[in-house]
Amino acid sequence: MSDTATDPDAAGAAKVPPLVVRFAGDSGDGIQLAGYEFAKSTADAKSDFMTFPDFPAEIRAPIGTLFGVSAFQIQFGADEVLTPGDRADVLVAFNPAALVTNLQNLKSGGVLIVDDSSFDARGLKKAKLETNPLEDGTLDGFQLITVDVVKRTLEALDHLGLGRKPATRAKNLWVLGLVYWMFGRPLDTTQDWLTSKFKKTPEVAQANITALKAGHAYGETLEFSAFPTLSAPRIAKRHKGKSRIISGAQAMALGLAAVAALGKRDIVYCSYPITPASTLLHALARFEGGVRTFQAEDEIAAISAALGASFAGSLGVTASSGPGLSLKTEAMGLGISVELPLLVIDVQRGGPSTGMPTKPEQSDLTMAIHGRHGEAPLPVLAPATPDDCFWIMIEAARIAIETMSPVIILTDAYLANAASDWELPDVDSVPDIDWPAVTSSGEEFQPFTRDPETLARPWVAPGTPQHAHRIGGIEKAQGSGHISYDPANHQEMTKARAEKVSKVADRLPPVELEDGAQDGDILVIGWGSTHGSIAQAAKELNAQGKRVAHVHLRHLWPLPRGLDELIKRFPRAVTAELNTGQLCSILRSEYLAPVTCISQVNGQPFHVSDLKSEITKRLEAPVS
Amino acid sequence: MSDTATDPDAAGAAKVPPLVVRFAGDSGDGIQLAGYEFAKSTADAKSDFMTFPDFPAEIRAPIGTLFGVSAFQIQFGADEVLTPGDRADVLVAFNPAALVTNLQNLKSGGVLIVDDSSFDARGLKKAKLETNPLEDGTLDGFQLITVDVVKRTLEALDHLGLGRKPATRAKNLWVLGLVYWMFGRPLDTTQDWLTSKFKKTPEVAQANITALKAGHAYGETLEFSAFPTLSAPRIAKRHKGKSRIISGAQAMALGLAAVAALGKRDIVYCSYPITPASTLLHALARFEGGVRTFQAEDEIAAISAALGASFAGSLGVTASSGPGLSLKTEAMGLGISVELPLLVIDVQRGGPSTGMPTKPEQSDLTMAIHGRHGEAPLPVLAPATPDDCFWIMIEAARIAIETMSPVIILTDAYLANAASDWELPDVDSVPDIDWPAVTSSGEEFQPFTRDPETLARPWVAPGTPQHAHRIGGIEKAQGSGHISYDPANHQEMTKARAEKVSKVADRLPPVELEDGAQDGDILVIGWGSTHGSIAQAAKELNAQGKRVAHVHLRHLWPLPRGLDELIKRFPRAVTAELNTGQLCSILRSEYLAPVTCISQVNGQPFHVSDLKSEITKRLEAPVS
Amino acid sequence: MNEMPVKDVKAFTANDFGSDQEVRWCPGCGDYAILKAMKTVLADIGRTPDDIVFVAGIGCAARFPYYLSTYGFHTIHGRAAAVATGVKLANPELDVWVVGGDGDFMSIGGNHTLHALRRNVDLNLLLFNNAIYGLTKGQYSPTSPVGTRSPSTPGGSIEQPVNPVRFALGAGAKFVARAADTLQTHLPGVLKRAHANKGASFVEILQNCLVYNDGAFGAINDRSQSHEATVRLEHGQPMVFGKEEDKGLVFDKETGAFEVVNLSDLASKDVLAIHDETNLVRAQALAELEQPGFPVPLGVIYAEIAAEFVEARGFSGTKSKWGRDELKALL
Amino acid sequence: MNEMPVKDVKAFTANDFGSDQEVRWCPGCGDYAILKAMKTVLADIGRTPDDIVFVAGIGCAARFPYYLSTYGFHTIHGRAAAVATGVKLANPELDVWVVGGDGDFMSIGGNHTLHALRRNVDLNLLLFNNAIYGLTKGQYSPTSPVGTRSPSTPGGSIEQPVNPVRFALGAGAKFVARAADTLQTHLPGVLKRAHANKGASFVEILQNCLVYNDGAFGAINDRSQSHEATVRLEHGQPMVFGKEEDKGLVFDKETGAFEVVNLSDLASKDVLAIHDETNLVRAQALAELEQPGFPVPLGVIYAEIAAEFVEARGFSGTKSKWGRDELKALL
Ligand SMILES: Cc1ncc(C[n+]2csc(CCOP(=O)(O)OP(=O)(O)O)c2C)c(N)n1
Ligand SMILES: Cc1ncc(C[n+]2csc(CCOP(=O)(O)OP(=O)(O)O)c2C)c(N)n1
Ligand code: SF4
Ligand code: SF4
Ligand SMILES: [Mg+2]
Ligand SMILES: [Mg+2]
Repeated sequence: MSDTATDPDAAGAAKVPPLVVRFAGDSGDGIQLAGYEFAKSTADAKSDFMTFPDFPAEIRAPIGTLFGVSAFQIQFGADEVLTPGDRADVLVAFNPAALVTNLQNLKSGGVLIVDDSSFDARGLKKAKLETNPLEDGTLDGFQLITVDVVKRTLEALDHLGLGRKPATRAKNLWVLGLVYWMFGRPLDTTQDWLTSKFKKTPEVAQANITALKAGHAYGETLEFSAFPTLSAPRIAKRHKGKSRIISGAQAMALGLAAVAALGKRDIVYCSYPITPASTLLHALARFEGGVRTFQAEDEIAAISAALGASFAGSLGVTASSGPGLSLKTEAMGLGISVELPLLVIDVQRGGPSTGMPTKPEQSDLTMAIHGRHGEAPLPVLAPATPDDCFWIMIEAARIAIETMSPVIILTDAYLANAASDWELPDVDSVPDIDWPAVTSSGEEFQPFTRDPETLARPWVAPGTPQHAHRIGGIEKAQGSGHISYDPANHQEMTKARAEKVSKVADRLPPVELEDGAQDGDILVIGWGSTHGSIAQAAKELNAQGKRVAHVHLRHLWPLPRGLDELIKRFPRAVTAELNTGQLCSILRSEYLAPVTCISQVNGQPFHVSDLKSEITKRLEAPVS
Repeated sequence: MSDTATDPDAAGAAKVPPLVVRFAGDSGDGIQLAGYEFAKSTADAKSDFMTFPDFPAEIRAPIGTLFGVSAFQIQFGADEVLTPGDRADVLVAFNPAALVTNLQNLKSGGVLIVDDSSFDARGLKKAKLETNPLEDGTLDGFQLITVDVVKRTLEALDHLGLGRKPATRAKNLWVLGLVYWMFGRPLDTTQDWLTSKFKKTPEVAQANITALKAGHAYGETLEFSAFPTLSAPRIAKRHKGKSRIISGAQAMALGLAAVAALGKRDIVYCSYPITPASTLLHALARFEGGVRTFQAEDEIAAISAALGASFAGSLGVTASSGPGLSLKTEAMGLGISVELPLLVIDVQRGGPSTGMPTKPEQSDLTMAIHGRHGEAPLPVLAPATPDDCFWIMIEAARIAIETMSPVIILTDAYLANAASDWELPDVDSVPDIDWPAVTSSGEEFQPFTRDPETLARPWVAPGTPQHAHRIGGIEKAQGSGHISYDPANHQEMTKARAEKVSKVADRLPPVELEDGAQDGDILVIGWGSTHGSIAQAAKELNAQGKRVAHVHLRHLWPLPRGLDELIKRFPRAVTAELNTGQLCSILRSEYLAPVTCISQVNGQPFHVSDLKSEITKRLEAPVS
Repeated sequence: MNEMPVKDVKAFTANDFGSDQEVRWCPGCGDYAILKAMKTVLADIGRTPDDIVFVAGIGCAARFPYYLSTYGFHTIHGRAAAVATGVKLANPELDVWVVGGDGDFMSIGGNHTLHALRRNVDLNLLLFNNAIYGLTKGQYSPTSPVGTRSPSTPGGSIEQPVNPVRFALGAGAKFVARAADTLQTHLPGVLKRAHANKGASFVEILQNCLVYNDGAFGAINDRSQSHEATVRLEHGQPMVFGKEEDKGLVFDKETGAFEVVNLSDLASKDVLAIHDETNLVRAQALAELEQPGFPVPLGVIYAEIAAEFVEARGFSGTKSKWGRDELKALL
Repeated sequence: MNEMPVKDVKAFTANDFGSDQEVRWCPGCGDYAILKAMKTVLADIGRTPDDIVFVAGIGCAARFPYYLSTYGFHTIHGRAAAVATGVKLANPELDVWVVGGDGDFMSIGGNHTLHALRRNVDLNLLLFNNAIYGLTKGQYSPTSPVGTRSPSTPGGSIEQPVNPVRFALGAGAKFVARAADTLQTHLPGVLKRAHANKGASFVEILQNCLVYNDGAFGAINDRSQSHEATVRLEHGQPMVFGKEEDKGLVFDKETGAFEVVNLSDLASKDVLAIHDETNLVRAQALAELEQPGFPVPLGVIYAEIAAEFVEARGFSGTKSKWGRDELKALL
């Protein structure tokens, strides 16, 4: 039984609960490939799902070590699936190290498939085990299936005469075959994919397909009580149109391509590699148009070049993670001072300093809002889901151009890598992104006159006749933009820069609660990647008869209109954040509302179960 | 009459009100020298005083231009003088540009001494004047004295046969002589100084002394009603011991020398030049011991080298202004992660970006507290007065070493340059700064074990036998310091780093109100360089029968214990800040108290008169 | 920028390139001379101010863009080369100049200088080397000679300075030249050569800071003595110098270094070194020539034709080939 | 540090320099070979691990300090040279090594490399050049040759790479050497020379990244073919190479460049170029030799004795000459 949907009968939840499957093995074992194929077959089975890869921090750690373990988790079901799941119903462990590090992710009573081929003295030692967990009672509470996968794979492929090493490499497909059998999935999609992928080496295709089938056939020999629950169909109620499996990073890349397409102007993407932001650079570098990528010598050069591109009339975009965001601080201030559009993407990871590069955290929020010298406000956005990663790029570009301001977009290591089945957007229904028109007044051009409504200054690129002008980071006079140390002017410009950003909120729809409870005993306030966990927790608690409302902020600065009143409508308000309470402290300051925080800073996304118990605790506490 | 002490008779204020004198002229006119000599003579006259230079932003602007004007202001009196004064009782203007840009700084009815030698067509044009202010009625409300100083100086020096140019150069001393006469000051201190300064060129000494005397003699020929008020003795009630005139920057330099002396270890000061922080580097570079200065290739190298020095067992210190602080962001995060002591001095100036390099502002506070990626807390201090600039360096060093943390010290362009008569500290009464002792336990050294009281880790420098260890910016295990991605450990370390900083407040005396009202209708909360203006405003308002209390925070993070209760004791609390309300927003968030803000962001220190009227306005508003 | 006014194709004079801003350099600063030469060069180049961009960091030198009627971007200290690279990426058709001091280009901005040079981005990089930090009131800089007394080195500096020409060659620059502020008959020619080069053109301009480092380049930029202290390089020509053209350089074949000779001592001028601006090793040897002892080489020291960065990427204009159809295909 | 345990003066073996941390490099990575050579060298140098400091930035190479039993500081990307400069300023008596990859030293950290070299700070700077960003999964780096296919350059890179040896010479380095990871009979000697030099010693170590750039240096660090692809420089010795020592380099006196000759074609070995490690211009010419066409020079390419930065400042130890009396005098 999944603990992400404790009572499947309540409040319209599906009769068949969602399931969580986790694959774990050595980085060289092909775990991510098996996981991705399983996700594709899940899409074919019309279930809703979400996946999350859990890479090791090391490039290619020695085989069998604890820090070389790679994992992949998927949750799928008939109801909308919002997270990759807390703990797994089924765990597949390819070696002792994978078993040790992943057992905590398996529900008690869950199904555990173990390849026991490396549970010898050497394998146990590498995993720092003194005794063999297959024998010492560690696994007593689970439904254990052990198979010597290596041996079985070799047997199955014996007739192909491949040699031990290449044959062993097919073991992930053997396991996938077994898992497919377990969930009643057909083999054809994976088979077709193998055939086309190894077109040039048909013997490899053959070997992998043989292994897949052998694993599947092996399943028939097993007797196991849980199988009917596993294989029950979970057909999603939401019908999706044309779709593809997409991660947050891929969605962002496509969103940037959309900005170029809708604006009919190449964007200039300048970045320096850093985990977990690099995947975005990699995705963009493959596009053949729309985005001009530039791998700079460092993050300062990256943002500087992006700002130069914006000055020259293209939208400059730069991305990094925490250490890089810190380095971009000074140049962001320049962007604010010269009032040019710019997108700064921060894929957050565990901090401070180098911290935990592959782990998600939401601890760059106050830095994004306040982390520049001088009075230097800018809009800050955060996408909530992989899907939203696409849309937020378009929105951020519009805001940057309309406001003539750098905009920060905060995502994180979880959202960048989490993937789900994405319904392709209807591109034709999305309005153009307009580059502002330049009209010559005949008089000397004044680069710092402001649009009375947005307070934005005009954006005029070099090459435009009769508009040559000069901008810079020294304080400048309203209107002419000439250097000015005049006290009253500085006061006025400081105010204009703040108001301009604040006015972004006027153009946004007022804040709304998420689906579900529209009033209640507590308001849970989230932002960014925690959307799925909080929504799921709220849903499950409400199904239990609790009264939990959820608001999820996509706009962190300026805060959306109506939030103050919304918060004050509830007897309790609590943020749920993967930091020590950064949004919480901002809300308290802005609204003087006694908001508290459910905080977690352990490099992991929220478990729905933990959130539920934390929210329940708050509900039980008296209203302050 | 000085408007900084409207009612001298009330509440024990001195009978003779303090006076404000301002010198203004071209950068080449020797204004700062004249001002400094006047300050020395003021010290000799046993008055209390404070001075402030107002340099142009340009190096050496063309003569006579508006942006080439340099000014120097001094306030002195019998009572404690807390600011250089709002507006002047006496203004000396050396040319049209100086007159135009400084007239706003003269009180209505004030004494105005103008050198009219360059009020010709050329001079007026350079000052962008259409008509001559000496003739067009602009100066009607003032007590005007015009003298052709150049002509008079040349006449006086004629017999020395120096040539026109060198002779003209003595005009500042001619004016100083006149001013000395006006205030009944003897000439001898300046005369002695000139003699010794120009020992090698006695003819120059002679010329200057002659000019000084000639100006003084010229005074005798004037008849002027205000003189008795000007020359009345203003002997300070506070008796000062041995003293010297010192600016905030000089006090900081001496404070750092004291850290070396008290710790018996050289400190390593690494910096990259930037206005207004460079003066600190210049002062330190002149010391012959105690401080090892290093001019790095940029701010990132500067803080990195300082951190390297701290790793190697010296206290690393780095200083900059806003743009440099922004660049140091990433390395500060490293300092926090590896838990090494480090002093980071930020001499704030107008922002954002390059902003207004020579103008004070307090707009880096939220950045100092929150401006790093990840959860990266550190202590933040701010000195309140030039005097305090000395003491805060010693305190910051103690905190950094006791806490094993980088510490930010926020000063600003005003405090760095403002000078006053400083009573020399009794060095013997200051305790040593102890470098922590290393004791070998015999077991493997654990660099991340924590002192149970302070939570600080041990500081062991390379070169210490049997303690070799490795540190780094990746998350590390409590105790061993080995790389660790363990979720529970990250949570625990994040907490420890925050608690360690928070515990600094436990070791500090609880917060106290400034002298004056201990309860009242409003609490004014200040921090940093605004101390003098706020204290003076409160004093004057209280003298008028208002009930205004003042608390001035030297510790911005962690906030001092007792502040919450203190704020809540008053019906109204308001911060007064040279930013848009940064401390205010922090207090609101921390205490959920409805603190509001008197904000000024115009690149100028607060005028006492403005503060008074703002506070009065708040007092008249109903309590929320 | 939908409604673009029609481009004005009239010829521009040097004066047309002046802006209305008050010049804030100290009277007598070498920067004025460079500004003058630049205006002449811009007029000669024949592009409208609308297509020209000056990007600068922070420093006295970096105020340059304000004093020209072209597009200008006064950025932050040290980052001008990186900003300018972005300008070029967005719109390769612009004519982009980068101006900075020795602090801007060689201290805080050294890395961006390195990478712009090695990538061979089509920028004209003008280093105004006054061997001092002017704007921050006179601290020694990475090009200050050992022994420089300054507010941060009251006892004299002890650091080996960087030689900008040697550095640029080390960075893989394809065009390296040197000139001096006051030599108005020489400087414009060098700037024009730099402009003509497609790729990163690095020009060190020796510039006198009257206030903090007066006379740092001695006779070099003193017009009356300059010919004794410098050798003006011309590709394919023998290296001759002196007011009377009475001295020359020969190449020592054993050590690979240059030597000074008196022409009157020579049997034949054929032994004089011939300047070959395409020879890197010779250019590196020229970079080592310093006063006193050697004339300082001015002119184009090294020039090699190589692929330009933005062109090699295949970018042009600002418009996108990309539209809704391409987006749909991608999705 | 009041109670210092007494220093242990026993001789240390290579093994004593290993730490207890699990090595997290990919099996087969060239970094293992460098680590091995380093342990031998440290044992030979004869200082205790207590007086030795390894400072590194971020990258695969930069993990180095964790695997040694000396003091170590794993800092942030690109800043190791600056941190190490601070270490030396605080305590000049320490033996300080700086380790980083080509991204760390030449991309983000290029400026600090430049300034540490020109200042001649007594650091041993070891650049592990694998011509790729290893830790971030294989993007091209500033030393990757044109055409490198990587996740950020799927169509092949177009940037001119920087040549670290040429760069270091351009930066004014006083000690420049090159070695390769697997050449265990050669690498330790180079490291020892670097250590012996008082000042900034720059060593480029060609290092194979098995995972993202396998074989980038071709025959150079393939032990069986290395002698054909490299020339091992020895001061005062003729430049001879080849497994059979059958090839050599001569110096072309007209162009200033090197040429390869077969020894069998020579009348006398006297025409062979003699390596003079004190000759900068020759060192610059050596920096230009690349495969194919030329053997890659390994060994000490340039070495000049020059004032060391911290020593020239007159600093020593950590203790202050400063005390309460001096403070009182100052006040
Ligand atoms: C990040 C940053 N650091 C430092 C400064 C201060 N600063 C401004 S210009 C300058 C150096 C000026 O020297 P140079 O580049 O040689 O130009 P010059 O004034 O001599 O023409 C410095 C250190 C700054 N503005 N920003
Ligand atoms: C400020 C910052 N930017 C980027 C990164 C990501 N990053 C870590 S190592 C590295 C480059 C690795 O390449 P290299 O220095 O050549 O070392 P290698 O891994 O190849 O040994 C990068 C870009 C970072 N950690 N910090
Ligand atoms: S300080 Fe020097 S470089 Fe700057 S403007 Fe003045 S003379 Fe020129
Ligand atoms: S990625 Fe390359 S450089 Fe890094 S450890 Fe693996 S093989 Fe070595
Ligand atoms: Mg300079
Ligand atoms: Mg590398």
